[in-house]
Amino acid sequence: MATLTYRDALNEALREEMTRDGDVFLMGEEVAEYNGAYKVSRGLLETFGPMRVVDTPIAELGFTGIGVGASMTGLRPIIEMMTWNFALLAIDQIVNAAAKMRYMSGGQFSCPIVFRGPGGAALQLGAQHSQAFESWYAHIPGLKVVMPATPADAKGLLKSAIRDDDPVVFIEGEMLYNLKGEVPEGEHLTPIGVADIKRQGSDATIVCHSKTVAPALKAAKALEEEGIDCEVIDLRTIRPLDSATILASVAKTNRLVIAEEGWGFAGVGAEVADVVQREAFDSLDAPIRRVHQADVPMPYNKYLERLAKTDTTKIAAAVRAVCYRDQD
Amino acid sequence: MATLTYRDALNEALREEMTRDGDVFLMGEEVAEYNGAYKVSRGLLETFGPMRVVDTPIAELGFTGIGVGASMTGLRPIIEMMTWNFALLAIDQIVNAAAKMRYMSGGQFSCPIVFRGPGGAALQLGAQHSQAFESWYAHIPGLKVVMPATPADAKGLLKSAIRDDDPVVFIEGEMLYNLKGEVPEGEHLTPIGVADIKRQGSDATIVCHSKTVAPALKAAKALEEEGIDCEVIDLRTIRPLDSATILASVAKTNRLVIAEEGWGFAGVGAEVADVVQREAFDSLDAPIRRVHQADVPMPYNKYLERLAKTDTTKIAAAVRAVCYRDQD
Amino acid sequence: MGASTQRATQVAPYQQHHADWLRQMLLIRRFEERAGEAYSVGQIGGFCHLYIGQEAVAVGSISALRDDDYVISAYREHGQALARGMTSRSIMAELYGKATGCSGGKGGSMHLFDAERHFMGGHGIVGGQIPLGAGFAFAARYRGTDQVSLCFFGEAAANIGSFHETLNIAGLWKLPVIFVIENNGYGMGTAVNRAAAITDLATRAASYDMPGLTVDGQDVDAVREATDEAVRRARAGEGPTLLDIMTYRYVGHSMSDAPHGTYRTKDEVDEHRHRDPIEVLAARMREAGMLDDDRMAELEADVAAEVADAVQFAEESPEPDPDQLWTDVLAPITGGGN
Amino acid sequence: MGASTQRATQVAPYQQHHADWLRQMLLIRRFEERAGEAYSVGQIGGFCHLYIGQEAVAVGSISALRDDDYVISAYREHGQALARGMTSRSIMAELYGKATGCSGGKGGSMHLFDAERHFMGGHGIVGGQIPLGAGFAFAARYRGTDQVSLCFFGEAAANIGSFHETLNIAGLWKLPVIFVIENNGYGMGTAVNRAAAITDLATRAASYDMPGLTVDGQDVDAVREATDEAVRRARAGEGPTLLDIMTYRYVGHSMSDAPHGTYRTKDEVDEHRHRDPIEVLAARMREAGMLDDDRMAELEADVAAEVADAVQFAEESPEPDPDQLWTDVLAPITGGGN
Ligand SMILES: Cc1ncc(C[n+]2csc(CCOP(=O)(O)OP(=O)(O)O)c2C)c(N)n1
Ligand SMILES: Cc1ncc(C[n+]2csc(CCOP(=O)(O)OP(=O)(O)O)c2C)c(N)n1
Ligand SMILES: [Mg+2]
Ligand SMILES: [Mg+2]
Repeated sequence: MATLTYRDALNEALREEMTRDGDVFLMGEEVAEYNGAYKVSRGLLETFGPMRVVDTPIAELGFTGIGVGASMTGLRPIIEMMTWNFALLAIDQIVNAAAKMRYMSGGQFSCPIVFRGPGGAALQLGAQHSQAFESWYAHIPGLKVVMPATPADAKGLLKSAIRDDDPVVFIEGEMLYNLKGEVPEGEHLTPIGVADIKRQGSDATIVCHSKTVAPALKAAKALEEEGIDCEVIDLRTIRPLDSATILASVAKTNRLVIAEEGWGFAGVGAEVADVVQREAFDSLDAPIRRVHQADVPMPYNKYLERLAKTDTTKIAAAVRAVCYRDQD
Repeated sequence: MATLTYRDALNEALREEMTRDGDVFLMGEEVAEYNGAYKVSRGLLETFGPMRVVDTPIAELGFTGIGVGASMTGLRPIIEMMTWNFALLAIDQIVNAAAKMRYMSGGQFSCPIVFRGPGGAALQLGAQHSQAFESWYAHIPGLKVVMPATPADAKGLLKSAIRDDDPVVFIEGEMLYNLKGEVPEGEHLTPIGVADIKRQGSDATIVCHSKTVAPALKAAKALEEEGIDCEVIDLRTIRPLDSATILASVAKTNRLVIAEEGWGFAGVGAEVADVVQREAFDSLDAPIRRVHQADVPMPYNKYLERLAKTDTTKIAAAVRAVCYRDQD
Repeated sequence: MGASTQRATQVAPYQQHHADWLRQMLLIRRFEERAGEAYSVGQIGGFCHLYIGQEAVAVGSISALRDDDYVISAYREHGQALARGMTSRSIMAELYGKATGCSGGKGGSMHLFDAERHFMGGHGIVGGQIPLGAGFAFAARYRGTDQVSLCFFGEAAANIGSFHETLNIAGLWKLPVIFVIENNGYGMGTAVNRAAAITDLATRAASYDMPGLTVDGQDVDAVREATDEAVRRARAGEGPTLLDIMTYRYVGHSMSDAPHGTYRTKDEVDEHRHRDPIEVLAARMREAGMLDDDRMAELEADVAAEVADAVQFAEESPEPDPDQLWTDVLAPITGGGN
Repeated sequence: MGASTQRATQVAPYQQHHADWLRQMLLIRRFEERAGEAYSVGQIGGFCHLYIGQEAVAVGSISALRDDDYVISAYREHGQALARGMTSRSIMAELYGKATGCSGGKGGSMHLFDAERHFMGGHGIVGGQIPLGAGFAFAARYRGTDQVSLCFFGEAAANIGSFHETLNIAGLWKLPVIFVIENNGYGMGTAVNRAAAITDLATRAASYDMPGLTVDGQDVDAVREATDEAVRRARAGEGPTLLDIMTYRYVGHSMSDAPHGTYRTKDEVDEHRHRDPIEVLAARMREAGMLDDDRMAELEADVAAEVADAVQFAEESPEPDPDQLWTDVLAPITGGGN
């Protein structure tokens, strides 16, 4: 196993899949000559040439639709969103075209396409550049929504997404690109729809995904010293949701905290909470708690931004609360 | 009190507010000479002229942004979305501009603008024309989301929305436009953020909004004969959510069913379920149940469409389930 | 008529197609009339946008294509589907929402699809099909074939963002796509001059480094001629073309819109009816001695029979099985992961 | 230099402004250089897009406006904010995220706002400000004033849908708006000819029934002259104008992008530096006897002092109160419902 950054793991997945299948191509702003705004596609132009690594004008709606059209003919486009904030301009093609093509056509057309790029906040990028939209895409039947938290999953899930016959919304994180970790070489496929238990525990379950996995594990470590043994579940796929893994864990711990980066109202955590209260009602010993972004647009000032974001302290506090330890 | 259709109640609200305040104008596709695709703006061009009732090209992103810009100068635009499905093309202006302007500018600019039009499904309009997006907009801080279910609320809430100093997403329903009901004449303002208890009951609470209010009331009536006394709460406003009214009801009934028109994953019902399990954990005698659209794009065939939609039977079944009456 | 007489001479090359085109146009006309009736009595639901008056656009342009080329359109696509060779049965059954419909009853009038014939739909969001159409052209280029993509949209769609973004990319990359503006003068109730800053939409091609032509859409030969050249350019790798094809819809925007009264007068509609695309072609064929009253009567009877058969087929076809609600959302599990 | 010497004679009308413009351009240059330094040492965060090399565009065009006109721009807007008369202090403090910043520290470099001066922001989504700018013009028309709206965006934004939708509507309704393409030749790392099917973007005006002009953006007099005419048209109700103002950014796209190496050569950058907008004006003033080395030195010292004061002010200003996280999301309750 090689140690790679999340960025290089994605690059390796792109490289391997483009080598394996000539129908796979990458299209987006600055993906080719500039090697990607965040350098995820570094070197691909050199290897695969301008027909398979395609720079586009700034026209999210146009090039996303071109990708969806190409996928209807059987090609496997990977459309890079420089960030998911800009995808709001292309969302009609993702939701009204890609997600519905198979159904509207009575099963005649599929859209084997991946929409990928960084989502959520980085550092001080302000209100328009710091948004997490996973709950929006997960609301839509016909889409799959995948969010790797580690380099290994970044590679394994991107390879699976590229091979998937349905449109996959693949959300990365600018703050994750430099994260290092062990990554299996070559054929490493992480299944879509399967959560990963990152830490076994018996007292409380923390469900998290993407950027909240690291703080959740930190919180678990801190709580260990307080005698609270947390199980940490990384969803990895938001839609379809791996309810079975979550429910099995709650059946054991009887306590649940859900941490996410985005806003709370009708967020991913709301869905998870609803599933668990319905399916595991009797095994819950305390109300489910959630940790999410402050319900405000992201401020630029760095201290205000820190206050707005989900972090280790907030997750630990929520766990103490579900364990009724917040008094002591 | 006059008996009006939901359509005419909206028309009356527009007429009264445009008469009261010269800064209020209506803009959208076919709103003027055609009197509105669904005739909500009938006669307004004649009364207020082409500068205040403005037909636009088919350019949702453009005319929505023009409205947001006009609102930054203090005007009070009402932007009609012919249907909310098409607003996906304008969503960048609603979410990245209108919702964030006040915050990004440190409170210097507000956007007193209303985005309104029919949402959700009508009859056999197919996958692209039958979508309910309220949970998306309710996810966004900086927006208010209002969905009247009756002619009286249609008038009272639209008048309040027009006078509100923040951007309001106002979602109507094609299937509601012909609904008749009593509507107070003249100055009738329904407060934003306040739910309405449509029926008092002691055994179970049904939370619903917009098109699901009628079937919820029908279900309540049917269940009465089975000895189940339902309380029916019409949210009226999705964001800000009137949690107090919901919690007070659940404290009384100890049982909750949430019905909505749209898809389930991270829907409005998920948020309500999360709030209630957290705030009323100990008063719940059964898991909260939800009724929502089948998790598929809307099919054209009328029988399949009926199967996909939220209806009285499904709501009644859910209530029986939370009352543990589904066995008998 | 004078105008078309002159055309007749120079378009002699297309004479061998005239009989076929006349039948296609007549079939579309009668099919649409019958669909309108079925809608009025509730056998067809939802939105239904008829093509009556615009027949020459679909027939003339699609006839210029090969079977392996791609066709995509908006929601007013019954005529294009028929011109592409989809059966009256499969289309009428779809309008009826039946399991035997081209989209299994799940799509409806606005979402006709036929993978085998490369008929890529039937799309309901104005402008949504424009980038998709360029995507097929991109795929042809990617695979190194000489397939072309024919992309239909209305003149009102030329004011929406996807038009601009797609035509710029297509012009920049010289994609083999033909953009056809079906200019029937109105977007719902809005006349072109109330929606577009300039009404000569062909001139917009200059912004995208592609030729733009204004074409007489009521003359099937003129439509074919213009499309032939656009297809030649596309196949030769010379890039896209914008065709602004002038036509007229005799009927309302959809079944819920009156043919005239609100935004146009009866006189205006009648005036356009006087230069009917079917009659223009029929007259040309009569002059060339290719058509007489008997032949025309036969044709009418033949077409009437096909439409009647389609209706009977649609009526007798089964509704989709209730399980169909849940299928076609995602690939069958076997299909997943390659 | 020859070119600008000739210009000098015919632009005598603007001579009385030259001293003021030279100071403004110099201030922008030094402010941006200082902001770049502050960013490098972490005193400024997030994205920071500098305006160095483009100074004449903001100064020349904004000088043509009245105080009650509107100005809106993208994220590369420090120069326009200064040209509009916002203080160096309020802008530098905003870059530092301080409570004294023009947006209270909540907006940052990309979101500078000043309601009093009708500086409408600072917007981060490419093309997002284009319809907003037309909206101000619509409001002026609605109120019957003769205010105009000046809307800046980059040449790469001319390929996005909002450009097309907005210019079509503005041309159709003859809105009093001036669309300024700040054509610095690149959108991030993409040269204009790799993003636009045609590189002469002024010709796109023809699609929208408005005049389109190509303007020398390194000559402040030329920029002012073109803007004066556009403003005159707008105030007179003659409608919008599209100005394609040719300029160049000496620095990288943002602080995280190298000035040269990946997508352009050092030679290319140096070549453009040889026709520096500040030097072009300075030379013209020297020729007219309005500027000498002493005066220039004074000016540099004066501007340096203002920038130093702005930095000190920003450094000494307080961070926003933590409660500020929760304010400005919605109107204060008192403000609601009128
Ligand atoms: C984005 C979007 N906005 C609005 C509509 C509603 N709508 C359906 S058809 C139509 C008019 C389109 O006119 P045109 O493009 O000229 O095509 P035609 O109907 O004349 O064939 C409108 C406004 C829509 N379907 N999609
Ligand atoms: C819709 C959207 N897509 C992509 C981006 C990322 N981005 C920020 S600036 C930029 C380049 C814009 O170039 P141009 O319009 O020429 O302005 P310039 O930066 O040269 O001033 C891009 C692609 C964005 N902010 N918004
Ligand atoms: Mg039309
Ligand atoms: Mg640029």
